Amino acid sequence: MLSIDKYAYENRIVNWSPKLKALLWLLGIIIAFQPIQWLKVVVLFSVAGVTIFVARVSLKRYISWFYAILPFVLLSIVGIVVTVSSQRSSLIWPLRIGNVYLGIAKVMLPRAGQLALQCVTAIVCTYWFALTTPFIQILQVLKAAHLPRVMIEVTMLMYRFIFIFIDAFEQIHRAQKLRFGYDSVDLMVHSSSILAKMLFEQVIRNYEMMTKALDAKLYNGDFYL
Amino acid sequence: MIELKHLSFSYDDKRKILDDVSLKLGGDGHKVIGIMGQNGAGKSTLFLNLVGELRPTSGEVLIDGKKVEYTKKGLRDLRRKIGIVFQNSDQQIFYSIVKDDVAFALHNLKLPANEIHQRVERVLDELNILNLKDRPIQYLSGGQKKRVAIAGIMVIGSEWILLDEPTSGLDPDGRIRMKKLIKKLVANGQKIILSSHDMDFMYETCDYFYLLGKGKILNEGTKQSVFNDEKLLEENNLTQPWLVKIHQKLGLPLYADEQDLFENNSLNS
Amino acid sequence: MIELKHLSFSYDDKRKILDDVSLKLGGDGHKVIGIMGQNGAGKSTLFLNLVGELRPTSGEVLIDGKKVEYTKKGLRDLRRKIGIVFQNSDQQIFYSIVKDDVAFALHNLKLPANEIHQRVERVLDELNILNLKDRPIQYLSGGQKKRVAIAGIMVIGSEWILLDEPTSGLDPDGRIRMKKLIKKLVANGQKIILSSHDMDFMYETCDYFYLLGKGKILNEGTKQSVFNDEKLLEENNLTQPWLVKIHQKLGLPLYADEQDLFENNSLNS
Amino acid sequence: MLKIISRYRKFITFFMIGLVYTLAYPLTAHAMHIMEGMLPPRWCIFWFVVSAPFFIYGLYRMYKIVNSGIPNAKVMLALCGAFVFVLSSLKLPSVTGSCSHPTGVGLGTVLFGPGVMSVLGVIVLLFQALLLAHGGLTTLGANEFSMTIVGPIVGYAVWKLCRAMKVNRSVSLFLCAMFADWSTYVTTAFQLAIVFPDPNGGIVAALIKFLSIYAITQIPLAIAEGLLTVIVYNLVISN
Repeated sequence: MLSIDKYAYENRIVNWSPKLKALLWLLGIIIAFQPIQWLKVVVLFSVAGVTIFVARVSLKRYISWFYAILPFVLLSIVGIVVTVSSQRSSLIWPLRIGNVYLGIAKVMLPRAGQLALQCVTAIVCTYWFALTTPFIQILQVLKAAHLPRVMIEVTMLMYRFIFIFIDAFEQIHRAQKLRFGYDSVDLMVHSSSILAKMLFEQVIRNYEMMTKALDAKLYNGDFYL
Repeated sequence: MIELKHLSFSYDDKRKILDDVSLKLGGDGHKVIGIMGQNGAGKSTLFLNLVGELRPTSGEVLIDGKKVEYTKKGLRDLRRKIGIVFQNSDQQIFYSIVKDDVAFALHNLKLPANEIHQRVERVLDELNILNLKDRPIQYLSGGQKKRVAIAGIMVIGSEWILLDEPTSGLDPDGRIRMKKLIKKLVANGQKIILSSHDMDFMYETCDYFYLLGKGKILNEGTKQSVFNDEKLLEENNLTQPWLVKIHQKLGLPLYADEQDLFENNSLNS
Repeated sequence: MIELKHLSFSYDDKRKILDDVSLKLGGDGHKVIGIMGQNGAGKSTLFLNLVGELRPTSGEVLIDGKKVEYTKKGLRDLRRKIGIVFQNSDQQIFYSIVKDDVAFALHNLKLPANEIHQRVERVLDELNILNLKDRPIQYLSGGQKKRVAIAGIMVIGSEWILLDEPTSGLDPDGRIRMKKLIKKLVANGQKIILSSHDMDFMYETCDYFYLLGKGKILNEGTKQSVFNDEKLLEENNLTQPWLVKIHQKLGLPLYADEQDLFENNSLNS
Repeated sequence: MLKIISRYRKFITFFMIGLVYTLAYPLTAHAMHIMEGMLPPRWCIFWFVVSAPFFIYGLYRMYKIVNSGIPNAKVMLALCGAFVFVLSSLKLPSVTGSCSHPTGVGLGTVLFGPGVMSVLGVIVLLFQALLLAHGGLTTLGANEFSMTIVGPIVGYAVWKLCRAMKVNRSVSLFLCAMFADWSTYVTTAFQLAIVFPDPNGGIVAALIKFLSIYAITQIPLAIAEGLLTVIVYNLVISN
């Protein structure tokens, strides 16, 4: 499920300083937000290319990470460009509804294009960061940013525990699916509820066992960072 | 019969977990087929390909000569033919009462209530756990839970049952019962494919073996042939069953199982 | 030495999980002590009483002649003397990088950084997982995780280590490595108490045994004596190791382990 | 399990209310998150600043919990956070044929006090941005505001109100789910409308547009999630 995490540990620049990588990310984001459009295009394609090379990821898989988010980017852009106006001439593909027109606002079109470019450039930069910086290194960045200790401790533990729950999640989900538990919408809702319940029970079970394990490891209230 | 033709699978295009595997399961009257291999050899991936949970990157799976179709209907048909019981019973028992859990698949298939009832009773009876039917899962032993998990699959009435590590976590008694259970299933006409780290268990229960290593089939054959190749087993970090060891090292005859040994051995008499 | 005097334990006053257990662990040079018993016999409860996770309902635990004190300090001292590795590795690994997790207990002991580093390296080396030290836990195999869990306790350098089902989920190779590891721990001067469903493993690794049934000690002794009582084992749903079986049924001598058999047997020559 | 359940009775009650938020979280994890690069820098900063006080209050609450004598509170917090994160990847069927996820950040709200969730929420959003490529780092402040501040507060208020009015528990859960859900997407629609006003109708028209875009896909989802919530509740309690 977390394929990005796996790639992050195996990338070619995994040993670079995480702070440097964070600074490079920031630089990319600044370029995504600055006004010169061609520069964004350059950054977009070069960062994407570098990411594919450095993370040893196939183009197909790299693009697959965009599938999940593009619908929302598109939906938001539709929301920005579609408008209602009384002047037919200000719209592309006007549709008459009563005495007004529904259509795409001509004035908004360049802005929407720029927004899409800015969005995709920023996303590509964040993917670069995520794919070159294992989460363990990101914790170092959080530490360097002087975020509160408790928050970093909990983040660190959460990162570890996520994989325990993902294992459980996948096993339960698979077993349900193979017993036809997701064959229709109502079954899906029902099976999902059972899955949530079972995961919840594991929160408690894990907590109880971990309490014992912490004692065995002489835990005294703080996780070192 | 299940047939794999040049089946390959990889998760990430980097490393092939299964690499051009071709085999025929269930030919020549094989009824309990053992898949051996060390951790990471690809056993689980093979199982998930067999039940359509993973789709081969290349090659194909044929069931009774027909290609598996990866459509909703095709997969549904496949899963009515091949059931799988996973290693961890706790993650495949969804209800708190035994009979409810066993009925899960039948409810999902929208069978009429009285048929569900009959089929659940029959399967529980076959597995000798009819007395557990109203019991809450949390008070069952590991061995009992394993049976409930198997019942939940058997109730579908599939021709094939895949068992992944059926003895893991069982105490010696549970292990003996599992051996008997498999014999019984076979007597009922069920076909079984199983994988286990317990070589003695595999040796005694299966009648045909495949040795999987680094995603390839390295050897196949009857227990007499496969376990005799000590070198190949060692290369794959597997060990010989003790019955084979005493045959090879002590020069005793090769016995098919313990009973065979203790009843027919010549030293005894 | 660990001594239990008339120790009883129950969760709810209804049923005693441990019932007036008295025993001395580690006397007479016993170094690897096996606790046998079927599911529900009380093995885990016994372990939890030994490490102070559960407090006996009556009776007491003495370590080297001193009563365990159930205060914060007393328990901490106890746990520096007796380490425990539980069955499920995932629930006892808290850091995502191997070496960080192994160092956890040492940080809790507030040791200086360079000593922590040295001890972690040494333990990882002893367990043959030095190559894993910078690897993320989530991509390790079950056997590797098991070793990380053991390393995390070993590093404390406690006199005793309790191992609950150390071979569960391991493949044959992992099982052999575990056998070797236990030998190594003993050579390092550590004492081990282990419980396992794998009778062959127990037979080959332990030098003294206790048979637990319904909360009571039913038998104790060396491997030669405990496993000879087939009837008692059967009553407790346990099986004999195969080395004992071939001794009893085939009249071969009783060998201490496989090596012993294959090197010294008379049939061979 | 029974024994455990009874021991954690209080925890479970909290959990169930938390779960409502969890499941109430609307639309898709990605859909309700404002994507990376979507908001101009000054708005990114604005939402970080707006969320900051809640975040700081959350930290304060977190310190109190950790020091309150709950044994191993950090582990419990992290387990709940991890659970919420994994649950947020649970796919729910949606009308459009695609699947959506409840984003599931509300769990801890009531579990450890309302403030804590703003901290756990940030962590969950961080994981979603970096491990799942959903949402974004620059928009973290804006997403934090809609998902972990407004949603939980509204949901909690609805729950309290329903209980005070002696509404049946299941119905309360259902309504709580609906409103927590609704308030979150209204907030997101606001956040977008302010930044991208309509050329003809201004912010109000933009708000109507964004609301209607989400409303279409939202209704059946909210119902599915409400049902899910009630079923899970009954499963846990009956067990």
